[in-house]
Amino acid sequence: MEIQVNGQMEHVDDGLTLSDYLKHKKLESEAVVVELNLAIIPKENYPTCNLNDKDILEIVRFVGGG
Amino acid sequence: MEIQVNGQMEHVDDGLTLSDYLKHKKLESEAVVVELNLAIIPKENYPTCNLNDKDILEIVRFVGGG
Amino acid sequence: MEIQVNGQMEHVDDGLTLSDYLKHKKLESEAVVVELNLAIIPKENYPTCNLNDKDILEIVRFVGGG
Amino acid sequence: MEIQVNGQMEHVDDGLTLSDYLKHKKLESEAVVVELNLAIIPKENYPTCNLNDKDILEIVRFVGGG
Amino acid sequence: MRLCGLWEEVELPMMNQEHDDIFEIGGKKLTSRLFTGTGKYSSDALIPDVLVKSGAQVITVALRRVDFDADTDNVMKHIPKHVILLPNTSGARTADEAVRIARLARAAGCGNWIKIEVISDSTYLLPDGYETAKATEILAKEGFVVFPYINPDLMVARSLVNAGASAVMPLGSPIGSNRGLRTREMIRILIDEISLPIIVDAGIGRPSQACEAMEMGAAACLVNTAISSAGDPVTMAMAFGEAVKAGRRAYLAGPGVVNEKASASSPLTGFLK
Amino acid sequence: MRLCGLWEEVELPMMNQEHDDIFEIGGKKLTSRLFTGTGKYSSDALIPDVLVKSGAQVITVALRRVDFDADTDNVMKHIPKHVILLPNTSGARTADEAVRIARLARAAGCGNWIKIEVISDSTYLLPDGYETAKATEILAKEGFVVFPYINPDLMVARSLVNAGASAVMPLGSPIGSNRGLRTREMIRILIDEISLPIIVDAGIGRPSQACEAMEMGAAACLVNTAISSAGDPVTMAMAFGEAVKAGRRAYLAGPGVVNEKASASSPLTGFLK
Amino acid sequence: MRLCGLWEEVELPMMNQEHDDIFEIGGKKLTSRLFTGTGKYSSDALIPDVLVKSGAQVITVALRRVDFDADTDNVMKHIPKHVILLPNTSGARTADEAVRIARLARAAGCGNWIKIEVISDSTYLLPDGYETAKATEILAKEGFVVFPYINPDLMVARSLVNAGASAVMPLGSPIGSNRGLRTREMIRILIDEISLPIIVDAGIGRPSQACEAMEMGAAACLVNTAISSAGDPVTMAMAFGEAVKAGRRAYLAGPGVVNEKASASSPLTGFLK
Amino acid sequence: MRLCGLWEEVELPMMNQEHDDIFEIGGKKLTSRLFTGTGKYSSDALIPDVLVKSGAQVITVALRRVDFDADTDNVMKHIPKHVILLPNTSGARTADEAVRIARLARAAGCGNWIKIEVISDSTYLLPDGYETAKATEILAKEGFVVFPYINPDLMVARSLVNAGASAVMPLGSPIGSNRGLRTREMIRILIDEISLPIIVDAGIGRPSQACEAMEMGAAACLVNTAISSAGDPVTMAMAFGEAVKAGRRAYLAGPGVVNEKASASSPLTGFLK
Repeated sequence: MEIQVNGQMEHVDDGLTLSDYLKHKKLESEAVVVELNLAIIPKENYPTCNLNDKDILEIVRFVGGG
Repeated sequence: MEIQVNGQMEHVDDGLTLSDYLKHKKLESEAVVVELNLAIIPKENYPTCNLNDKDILEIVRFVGGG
Repeated sequence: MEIQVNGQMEHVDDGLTLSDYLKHKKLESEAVVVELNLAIIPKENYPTCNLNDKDILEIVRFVGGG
Repeated sequence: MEIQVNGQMEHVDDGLTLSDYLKHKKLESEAVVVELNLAIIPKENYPTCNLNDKDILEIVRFVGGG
Repeated sequence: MRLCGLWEEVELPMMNQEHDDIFEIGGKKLTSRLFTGTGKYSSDALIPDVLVKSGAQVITVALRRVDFDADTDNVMKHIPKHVILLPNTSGARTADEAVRIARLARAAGCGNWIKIEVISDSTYLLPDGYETAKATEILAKEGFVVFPYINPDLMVARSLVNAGASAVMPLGSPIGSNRGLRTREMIRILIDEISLPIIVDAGIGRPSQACEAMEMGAAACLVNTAISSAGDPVTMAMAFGEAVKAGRRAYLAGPGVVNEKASASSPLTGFLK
Repeated sequence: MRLCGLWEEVELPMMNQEHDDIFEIGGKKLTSRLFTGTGKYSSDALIPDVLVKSGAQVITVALRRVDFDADTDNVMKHIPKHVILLPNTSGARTADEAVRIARLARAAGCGNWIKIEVISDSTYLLPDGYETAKATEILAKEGFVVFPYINPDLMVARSLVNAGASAVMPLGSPIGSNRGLRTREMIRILIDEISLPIIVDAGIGRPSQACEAMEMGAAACLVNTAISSAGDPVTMAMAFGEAVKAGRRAYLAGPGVVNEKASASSPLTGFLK
Repeated sequence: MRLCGLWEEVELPMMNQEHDDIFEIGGKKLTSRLFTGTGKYSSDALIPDVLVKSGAQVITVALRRVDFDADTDNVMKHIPKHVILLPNTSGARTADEAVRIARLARAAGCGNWIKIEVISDSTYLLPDGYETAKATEILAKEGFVVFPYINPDLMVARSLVNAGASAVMPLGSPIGSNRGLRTREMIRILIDEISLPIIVDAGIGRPSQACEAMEMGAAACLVNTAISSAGDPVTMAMAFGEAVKAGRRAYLAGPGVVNEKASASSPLTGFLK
Repeated sequence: MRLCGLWEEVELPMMNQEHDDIFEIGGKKLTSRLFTGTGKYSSDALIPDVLVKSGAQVITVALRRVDFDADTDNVMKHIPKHVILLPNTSGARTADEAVRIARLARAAGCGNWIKIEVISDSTYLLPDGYETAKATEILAKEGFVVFPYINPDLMVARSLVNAGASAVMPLGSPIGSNRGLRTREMIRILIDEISLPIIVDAGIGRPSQACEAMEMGAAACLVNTAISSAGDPVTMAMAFGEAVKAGRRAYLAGPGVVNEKASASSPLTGFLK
């Protein structure tokens, strides 16, 4: 299926959970915050959150700033 | 009749025009601007503008300011 | 005899030493510096330093200053 | 003879007056001030002021300054 | 229309002969970049001389209820006909009040220029940028030539550009404080970033401060208290007229560079070497 | 005497009509309080216009050895006859050298005014107060009208009063730096404590700074680099002429008080109450 | 929660022993009035030392999209657990964008403090007061501890008080400019008129400037660029920690009066009279 | 020698632990760059706490005739033994008087440091540079460690270097005025041009001003009135101790560059792009 992640279209396997996707991207779930179709996903829901075709993901993290 | 002028209630004769009132107050119509019941009255209409009971008049002028 | 101390004329007994004078004035010799006729007197000489008529003494001390 | 002018040694004919020298240098006497052996020469004396061997001349003028 | 400048005999202000540097605004061509006011004079009779000596061509007035008990002098008597009237909306605490005052002022028939002043703070008399922008938008649509008075804030100034203001009038320091260009930094930025003329209003206390504002690139200065509160208002008015011209000229001439060290103005060769 | 101001046709400076505020010094009556210089012009031909537009009546020059190799233009050609010449002693590092230069300058026959400049520091060109005072004493005794250039120092200024100086010329910042009135604090004190005219010299970079010096009570300002290094020297000269007049006028008029808080320039009664 | 401060071994900051002057805000009791940031370090590994030496107990971070291509270091690794995180909304140009960023930041689970930054100007990075006030109102209602960053404007500050802000953060000069307290005048007025703590943010370039802000009565200072851009950031951090303490102490101690003239610190009697 | 610091119990000043930045002068190694004084205290009993809290290791005193009528407290009782005494020559109007006072001070047996103060002006208490240089030369030859107090003047400072001074002490503004670094420009030049330590003395009114002097590269600051005239002198003393350390540290750390425009401290990429 096709999902949009941080503005880029991406092809991923069907039936992927958010946890799966982050693992596949080598991102620790604790180190990021995820917005799925404009809704913030609580970290405890990552394992049960299924990704669907056309989903729009924003994956953000803290960086240096003043 | 009773009219309110610049916040003060005032008793005046019935059938008074705005021009009459200003003359009676010794104000040159050219030196002031008049708002009758929140509507600005064009100077040329002063002679024909009849005052009625409970009318609310604001009569203003320019003063020194920065 | 007459000596001048800090600008004032003063009558003192003859044969007085500087130590005697300071003791009589209740001044600890350690707490002051003394100039006798424009010459600074070392503290160790106070006991042997005889005062003579018309001597001019300046007795100074440290005070608060910036 | 040899004279020093503004720090430079210079060979000039004997019996030269200051006026001659300035004319030879194409300098208007009015436009300069001359010091001969540390003494300022009045302009009226230029024609009668003879230069001698080893004389030291300073010839100065006004320039732009703040 | 007789409500406007009534004072007849007025010689042309001495300092307005030059026409090489015209300040065009609100459809008028100004030769003076000093605006002045009519507030706080010991005697309004000083105003004609203040105008003549300063060369000012624009003057502010306020609007107030006629007071039937006090027979106050008519300030308009002292304003020459050729001078442009710039009524302010002082007294307004909201955009709506400012709009109401502006419309009454225009009804007086002395033109359509208006200085928007929306103030709810009584200690420092600092303006409300948001309400000022709202009033500006309404009045510009109604055809007014709008001069909004603001705290120097770049975003507010941008909103005024969009709202149709004819100029932006940032304060130098609080009204009547004579404290000078304390907001220099932000005025510099407004001049740098805003396409409209920047007219420094409020707080200018001495001619040198008006001169500096002009050197920075301000289009004009509005000075009232510093003149009316001076020991000799007419002489001070002339001083401000000259200072504003001087600052403008310096801006046009282009100042020399500033150096950390010295740079000789006489030849560096020693005198005799 | 032909060595002095040679330039003939000169219209009367526009800004010197008024005779209400004369600056009397060295036996002359000046109507302009701006002194200027002849240093660092891209072309000396600008000098006549600079003088006319600024209204300056006193101008400085330096004295140097004639250079036989370089056929340099004669700066005097550009100085109007009626302008007072103020030669400086630039190049002098000691009192003796300053005295020698002063005598040569006087021998030129253009009057007996002299600006004493004794400088041994080549980075900031800061003057030597002690040597300056020594030279002042010698030259004043010889009948010179002496203008000593100093770092603003009250004790040095007092010694100059005793030495017979006609004025005291403190610097605002290093020569030619255009840094402005960085020594404001000490200049304020000199004006307050010294009976002689205080003429601010050196460092003034913009008209607003000259204006401020005059507002503080300076008797005059000497400005050279800020004019000659400007993009348009003639226009900048005019700006300085106006700014100095403005500042002087403000000083005479008496500025209003400075307040910490605001003070309304329009009636504080709300508009409709 | 591991996303927050990860750095374990941290000695107690040397300068926070005193508990006589607690700054209570957002339910926390702070002993240091210096806030700092994590921006623009040559190496984020400097951050732990910066925090220890400066004594800062509050630190800002920004939120950005994960960049899958660049394997960037995790700044959180360098932030001690006990330090309070103050995420900012940099990147937001509207209230809505700021609200969205704030919610994401809170979802990270490191607390509910948020510095609101709404900026659409890219040259001077000046904030939008109106949008900032809108975001403040929404987020305060949602239980955030809101620190709005503004241009010092009294009316905007008043609207922030009503919107439920926990402090007001006026800028001293443009972000990262190191220009210091150029808005001194308006900061003084905010401190005077606003009941909330005033925390000076942006533009402070040297410890003396932070010290002055505290002497004026600011509740705290936020300093990032001046530390991270210093030659030796850790030493500069310590300097800011000391300077902020010094300024706060001076404010509490009450400075002596300023006099126009001198006032002897040694007895005025001459030495021998 | 009992005339010197008499006060026994003194804990080591908290802030002098570090030995990384020693100020060596007159054969002593100082860890604090704040000098203080004993003038104008409501009670001299505050002095020990002032010294402990500020960390100052050098303190000034004056010398005066014993007054037999007034039984005044002995200031020395309050000065800890380990503190270095810096007697001044206040009261002297000439070099000879200063030399006489210096010799008497040394005869007290508390060391050979002397602050030369030669003042004949009673309004601004401004020093006489020439007399100060003369006294410096005499006393340095006699083995004194000489700290001359001067108006910041480069030529006078150079003469002090030649005269054998151990430091140069320019004033920031008139003694006791609390006006701060009004002579900033000239102090900057002295620091730049003079090889001796520059110690800013007189006029510093607030810690931020001492901090700035140190940031500029001053070697130390002498502060008396600002501490003794504060509402709480002991707390103010601590503030000055911290501020001087902060300023010195900032000087060593090297401040970042100052920019005209902003420079983002958070990534300039928008939040979601």
